[in-house]
Amino acid sequence: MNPVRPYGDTLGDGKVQLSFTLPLDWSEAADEAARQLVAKMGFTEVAVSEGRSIASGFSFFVVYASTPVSVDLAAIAVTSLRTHGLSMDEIDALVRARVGRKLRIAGACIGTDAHTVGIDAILNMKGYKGDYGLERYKEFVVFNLGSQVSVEDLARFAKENAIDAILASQVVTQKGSDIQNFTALSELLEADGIRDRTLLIAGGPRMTNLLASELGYDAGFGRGTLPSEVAAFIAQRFSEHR
Amino acid sequence: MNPVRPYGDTLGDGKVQLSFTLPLDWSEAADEAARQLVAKMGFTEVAVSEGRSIASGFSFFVVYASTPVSVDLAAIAVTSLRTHGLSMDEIDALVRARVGRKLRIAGACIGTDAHTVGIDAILNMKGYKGDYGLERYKEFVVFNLGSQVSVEDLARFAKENAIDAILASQVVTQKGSDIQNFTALSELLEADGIRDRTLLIAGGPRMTNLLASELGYDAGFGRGTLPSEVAAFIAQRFSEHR
Amino acid sequence: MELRIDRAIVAEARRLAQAIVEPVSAFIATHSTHSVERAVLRLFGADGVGSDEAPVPNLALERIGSVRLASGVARWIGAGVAETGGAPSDMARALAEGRLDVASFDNVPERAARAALAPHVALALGRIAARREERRERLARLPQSPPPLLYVIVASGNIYEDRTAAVAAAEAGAQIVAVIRSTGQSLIDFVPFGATTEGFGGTYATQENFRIMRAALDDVSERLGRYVMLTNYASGLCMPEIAAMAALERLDMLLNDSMYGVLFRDINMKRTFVDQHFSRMLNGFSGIIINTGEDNYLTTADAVEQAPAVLASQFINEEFALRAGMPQAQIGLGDAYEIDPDLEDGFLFALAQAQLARQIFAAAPLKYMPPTKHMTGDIFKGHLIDAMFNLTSVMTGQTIHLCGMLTEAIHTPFLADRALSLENARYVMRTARHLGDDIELKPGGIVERRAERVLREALALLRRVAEMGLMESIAAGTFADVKRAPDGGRGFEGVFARAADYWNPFEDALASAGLSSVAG
Amino acid sequence: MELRIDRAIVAEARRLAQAIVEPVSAFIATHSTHSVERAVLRLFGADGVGSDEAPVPNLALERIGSVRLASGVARWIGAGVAETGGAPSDMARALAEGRLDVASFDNVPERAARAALAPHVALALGRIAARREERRERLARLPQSPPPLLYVIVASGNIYEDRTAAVAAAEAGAQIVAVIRSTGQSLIDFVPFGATTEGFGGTYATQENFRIMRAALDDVSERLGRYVMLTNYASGLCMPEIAAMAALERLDMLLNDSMYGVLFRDINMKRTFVDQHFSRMLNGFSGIIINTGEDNYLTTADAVEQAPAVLASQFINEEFALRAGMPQAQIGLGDAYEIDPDLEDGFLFALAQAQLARQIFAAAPLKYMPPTKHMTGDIFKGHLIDAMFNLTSVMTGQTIHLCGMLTEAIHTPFLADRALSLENARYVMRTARHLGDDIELKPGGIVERRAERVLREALALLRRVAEMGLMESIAAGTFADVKRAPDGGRGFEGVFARAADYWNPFEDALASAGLSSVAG
Ligand code: B12
Ligand code: B12
Ligand SMILES: Cc1ncc(COP(=O)(O)O)c(C=O)c1O
Ligand SMILES: Cc1ncc(COP(=O)(O)O)c(C=O)c1O
Repeated sequence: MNPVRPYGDTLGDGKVQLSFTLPLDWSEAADEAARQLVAKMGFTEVAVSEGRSIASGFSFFVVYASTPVSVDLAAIAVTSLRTHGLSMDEIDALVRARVGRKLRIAGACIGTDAHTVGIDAILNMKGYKGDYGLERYKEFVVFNLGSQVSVEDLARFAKENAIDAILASQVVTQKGSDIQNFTALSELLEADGIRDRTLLIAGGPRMTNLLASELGYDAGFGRGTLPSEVAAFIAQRFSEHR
Repeated sequence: MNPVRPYGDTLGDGKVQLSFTLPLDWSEAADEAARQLVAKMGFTEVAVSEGRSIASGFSFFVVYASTPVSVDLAAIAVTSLRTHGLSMDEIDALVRARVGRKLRIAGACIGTDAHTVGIDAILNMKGYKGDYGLERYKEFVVFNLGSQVSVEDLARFAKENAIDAILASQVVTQKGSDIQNFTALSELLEADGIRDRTLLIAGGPRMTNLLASELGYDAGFGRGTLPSEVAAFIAQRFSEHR
Repeated sequence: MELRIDRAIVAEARRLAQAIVEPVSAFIATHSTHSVERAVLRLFGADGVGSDEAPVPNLALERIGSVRLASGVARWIGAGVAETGGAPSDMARALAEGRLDVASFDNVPERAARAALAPHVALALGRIAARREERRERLARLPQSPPPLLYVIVASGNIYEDRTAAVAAAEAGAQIVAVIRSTGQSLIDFVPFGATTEGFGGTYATQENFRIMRAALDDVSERLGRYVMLTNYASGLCMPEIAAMAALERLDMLLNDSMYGVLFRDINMKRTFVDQHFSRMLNGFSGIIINTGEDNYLTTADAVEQAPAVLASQFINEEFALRAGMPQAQIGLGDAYEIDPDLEDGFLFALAQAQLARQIFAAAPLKYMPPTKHMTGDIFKGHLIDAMFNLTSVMTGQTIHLCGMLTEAIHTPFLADRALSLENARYVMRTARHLGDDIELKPGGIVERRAERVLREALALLRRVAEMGLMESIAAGTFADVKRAPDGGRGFEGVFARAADYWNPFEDALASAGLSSVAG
Repeated sequence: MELRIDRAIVAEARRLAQAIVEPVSAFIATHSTHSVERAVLRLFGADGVGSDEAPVPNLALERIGSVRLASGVARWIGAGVAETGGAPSDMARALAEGRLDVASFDNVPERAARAALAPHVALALGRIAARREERRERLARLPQSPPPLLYVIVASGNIYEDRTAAVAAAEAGAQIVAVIRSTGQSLIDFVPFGATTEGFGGTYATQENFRIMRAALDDVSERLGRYVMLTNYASGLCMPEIAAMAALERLDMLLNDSMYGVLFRDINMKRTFVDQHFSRMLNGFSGIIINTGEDNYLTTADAVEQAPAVLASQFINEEFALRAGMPQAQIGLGDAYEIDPDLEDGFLFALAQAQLARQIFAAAPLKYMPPTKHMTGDIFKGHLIDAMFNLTSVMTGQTIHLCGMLTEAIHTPFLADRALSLENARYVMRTARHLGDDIELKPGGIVERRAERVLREALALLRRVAEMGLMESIAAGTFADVKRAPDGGRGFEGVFARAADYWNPFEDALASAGLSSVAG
């Protein structure tokens, strides 16, 4: 089915639900402003199904409309990092066979971010959703530096400890703080001359592999990532390229 | 505040929430398709916050994004029909003073539509949300023809009974059935030569005054309409124009 | 969570319901309708359309004419079979097409006609019994998840889109799928033919559409390992015919109310009373669970005020169904969560009503309808109202649970609306699964007092109706504030008095088989 | 809805909490911290920044130096006042700017210093008392709606956007507004100055920001005819200072936990124990309700498993607060609805925990936190989980109800998110207002068994902690699986032993006034 377009109850109907706030008191004109706004976005059959004041000077709207836009699936070049089909033992075996030494991994929640649950889910023994964490793998040596680690400290640690793969996590994304920190880290590694020999991986609920590559990272993992997916990626990269 | 743009938590941020279904099984590529789709609609800062299969071959997405689009409030020409500030007695007095005779009103839920609650709310004594219905007004003679009234029957009734104002209701809007019926009614009145002397009013949850005028109606009333708003409009129109 | 209910009031209410229905039964016993006769034809296999797309059963009836019809259509079909040796369905078609003249059968003795049809009656009932057995076998092999059974509607107007939607819904957890009919179908005095793709607010009920959906749901049932039920609507001008078709296509439920058509569609009351009886006999025999329409009282009027009317109607619907030979286990009495979301303790009121029905009709598979009237374009708020409805249902152990849609006030459900709605029900029912079992209602509390009051007022209402007579009560506007004249409304012309030699072989067979034991 | 609780276990748990806190109290009594001393300066009116944007209190402390500081900062300020006749705040600024040399006060007799400060202490306390009286007056004139009090957060990072958001929230039904701090503020050892517009995930807590919000909320309170409360965060490296600022700006609540900073921010435990004590003395006197942070145990670990830890922590937090002289009515113990939505009967588990706390801490204004951990990008599902949380809260009569946001997993709340969230709470709490009163829990049912088990396990946990000692238990990872060394973590350098002549005039005044009666 290509190109694809949103589906309401009939193939090709393009139905989308929107909601938003306008900085206006409610009136019929506000409803009409909402309608025009959505029409101006390019939607057709715009129906404002709800509009009401939610505070003085603010109104909330729920709108259903059709979009003429579609996307060509064939043009979407997303290499899935997350389908690998390897078990923990197979991943260990791969490292043993193709790398021949234990891989040294450092993970941290960088900047002022204190949300360690995500990176811990990837690193800790216990793992996530029944999938063991990297610490449990025989062929990984894992350093979990914890939370609120400055990018300077992380880069220094990587240099001093001959780290093969850096796992950086960012959960707070407000005002682009994640992008700032990720960028700072990769620039610092570049400046330190260790970027080339380090596999650099970004993660967090808003991360995608595409975004990570735009940031100059080797990979990015988003919501719902399982540790084994990250493990498989690291193992495969080191067995292929190095 | 003009032009206006959606408000998330900061003036001008343009934040909008969208949700839709794509006819695809979920995968990272499907997430990316959703992201590209929303980007193609012209949104920026597109964040796919949820994406998952809801059935084989269908995935559901929740997206937050920013729109660059804004609307110019000054250009919105919505004459509010619904702010009148007249009481029932004042409306009756207006008709007495300026029209000098009782106005004859016929209301019906047209086509195969059987949703009479809305038109009843406008017509019945009892009214709606504490606002009395048109039957209660001294200067209106009201005929409530009920539900599933064919446009032919309604037009004939109007002709035979010297109706001043026709109130047509449509609640079922699927596949544009409301538009079809409304259009058929106005064309029939035209053909019958009584369109000019009849005030033609459309109503229903999806109606707006703008849509009604596009359909060639004198007025349109949407969700939440109070009977007195309709009464005031009728009274004012007849006192001005006729 | 048990209400302490005054059982004497309940017994008295049941007695009053009997007294109310009794005189109507006498009318039913002496009358038939066009739709009953067309249903007889359909049971004999009559199908298809003739000139002008008119269905064969309708055309055949026209040819037979009203005078002869007073003896029942079977009389004439039987005569034809006796004379020609053809199949009953061939007789119907030949009559419809004018290839056969009914007058030529006037001399075939009644006894010959009856004898000629006997094997065909057995065959038809055998076919239905086989469908019923098939359902039993599938249900045993593909067991449903425990109730509340999640029920969703599909209503695109196009049977093929409906099919896509139904399969998706089943995958998302639906256990029952209903195909909503196009607006207005209940008012047409024939059943459309073939697969249809153009309905408004719903899809036409046709036998082919039934087949398409049944096949798709059977398919997904196998895939999911649980049987997914199919529902459609009987109430309307063609109740018996739809009951016949549903029996043949193994639908599992049918909307079938003894008064809905009268009150909410202005169908003639005599027509409906006669039609509902025969259609329910068929439903009973085919193992189809009926869904009554008490929820409709609440969509137009206030839920708090109408609560006694709902209960009274449940008693009446139950009595009508029992008299058609239906077992309790197939009588899906209706109720709805239409409580005003702005009412303080509204949830407690809804709980009282739902629990009351649950205890009074303990063996019935109660049908619980979602919020509709108070749903608005605010889908977020709507989703919450649905959640409280879901909670009420799981707490009071309702059986057939219609999932509310967050977009109820906007459009017939989108595919995703259904998925979100099922997720809502599954979540709430899981997280609060045993809440109802884990609590007791405080004696004299809000819930108990409310339930008492509803029961008392329902009793008073039933008493008034019993005194006045059901038809007269309806004429006086006792139900849903709607007044209907006994001889007014649609379809009255299709009601006729049975002649002395009137014969409906299916009615006879089902009645003499002692339906409730057949169906048990 | 009452749980049958074994009161002997509760009494034993309270006794254990005393035994646990007792040795820590001894430590607290003999130590002070930089932040305590800076708070003393702030109470005397010290404010503003000096060179490098460093706050005056910090600069003044630096100038005083660690040796002299062991006597308490008041000693030196008092000496300065005695010598110069200036105001204490002038002393602080002069010290900060290096215009005054603390060494020159070495010879001022202790008694003179104390005498010179006495009127200023009275003045400062008077100012706080006046704020407290002002709150009392406003609350009497502009009564709040009954609890659960709906509490929302604003967190744009920009105090002016926050103000817009707060006013809008109040209009939409919020009764309490909390300004969330920027990430990392709890780890900086000073309080930023002035109005701020650049925070991440929250807005800096500054005295000017407090003022801006208080003014806006006072304004809208008058307009709405109900008092809207203001909340901020104390826990962190500056607990006492924030408590002082909050007292002066009439905040109504403060997040203030005796262990949160230690466990979740790696702040040194001795620092936190000393800081929380003085900050709570101030909170007590200023009529500020504290909110403890037990919810944090549940955001990182499983709610079912951690339930006993939550209850144990509530007992400990209560005991710490009582020892700081706080009345029960100001001890807002925390809990959260973090139950897994996939868990069958999870709602019943949450109900058990909430009701348990309600009955054990009957006089406390319990703070109930919303689902966060199990919230996902599916805002529709999230809204439902919030609804079940709202229901639990109204059923168990929680006092301070943090409204959950459907966008919890996505962003800090948008203006509309807050409106939808308040609508959710208002709807659920209205429609089920008296459900909790209308039911009883079945003896031996799921809820009761769960509550029993949590209580028993909490007792066992308290027993282990009492045996091992609180500091040693934390070091051993007893709480939240986190291990913290007694001398590790941030801010340890700011803890010091009190010299024999140590003097904190506010501590003395509040302690001798018999705080709980003052505050009662
Ligand atoms: C738990 C939590 C906390 C806990 C954190 C405890 C801890 N030790 O981690 C506490 C209570 C301390 C906390 C505090 C704050 N929080 Co918080 N918190 C959350 C919450 C509820 C859950 C996050 C979580 O644990 N998710 C579960 C994990 C498993 O998922 P995950 O992080 O996405 O990780 C997965 C993937 O992303 C991936 N992954 C993540 N990192 C990495 C790294 C690599 C290399 C790889 C390969 C993969 C990977 O793998 C993981 C497993 O699949 C979220 C809301 C929510 N429901 O998401 C808010 C949330 C993240 N918090 C938020 C905020 C603002 C804060 C505060 C700043 C609020 C404040 N001002 O007080 C503070 C400050 C903390 C700080 N300095 O950073 C916001 C962030 C807004 C934004 N988008 O910027 C959120 C979204 C809540 C909200 N709506 O406001 N929080
Ligand atoms: C009650 C109801 C019914 C009742 C109607 C009873 C009756 N006597 O009216 C019953 C149960 C019979 C029913 C049946 C059906 N319904 Co219905 N029903 C509703 C429901 C729940 C409420 C409608 C209502 O009463 N609103 C309250 C009134 C006061 O609001 P209102 O109509 O908008 O009227 C106000 C204004 O619009 C305005 N107004 C309206 N008309 C006019 C006219 C004039 C001149 C003026 C000035 C103003 C005015 O003033 C009113 C007061 O403010 C809606 C869902 C919902 N929550 O909205 C579905 C809904 C309208 N129904 C729907 C459908 C599809 C059906 C059926 C076709 C389903 C089926 N296949 O069986 C049937 C067929 C009926 C038919 N032939 O038309 C759909 C329509 C979908 C669409 N957008 O096309 C809805 C939206 C439900 C859904 N999501 O599927 N329904
Ligand atoms: C019992 C019953 N039958 C039938 C229907 C549908 O009838 P119609 O097709 O006339 O809308 C309903 C609708 O609510 C019902 O409750
Ligand atoms: C008791 C307590 N204090 C403070 C905070 C916030 O601290 P920080 O500013 O370190 O995020 C929280 C957050 O949940 C808390 O529960």
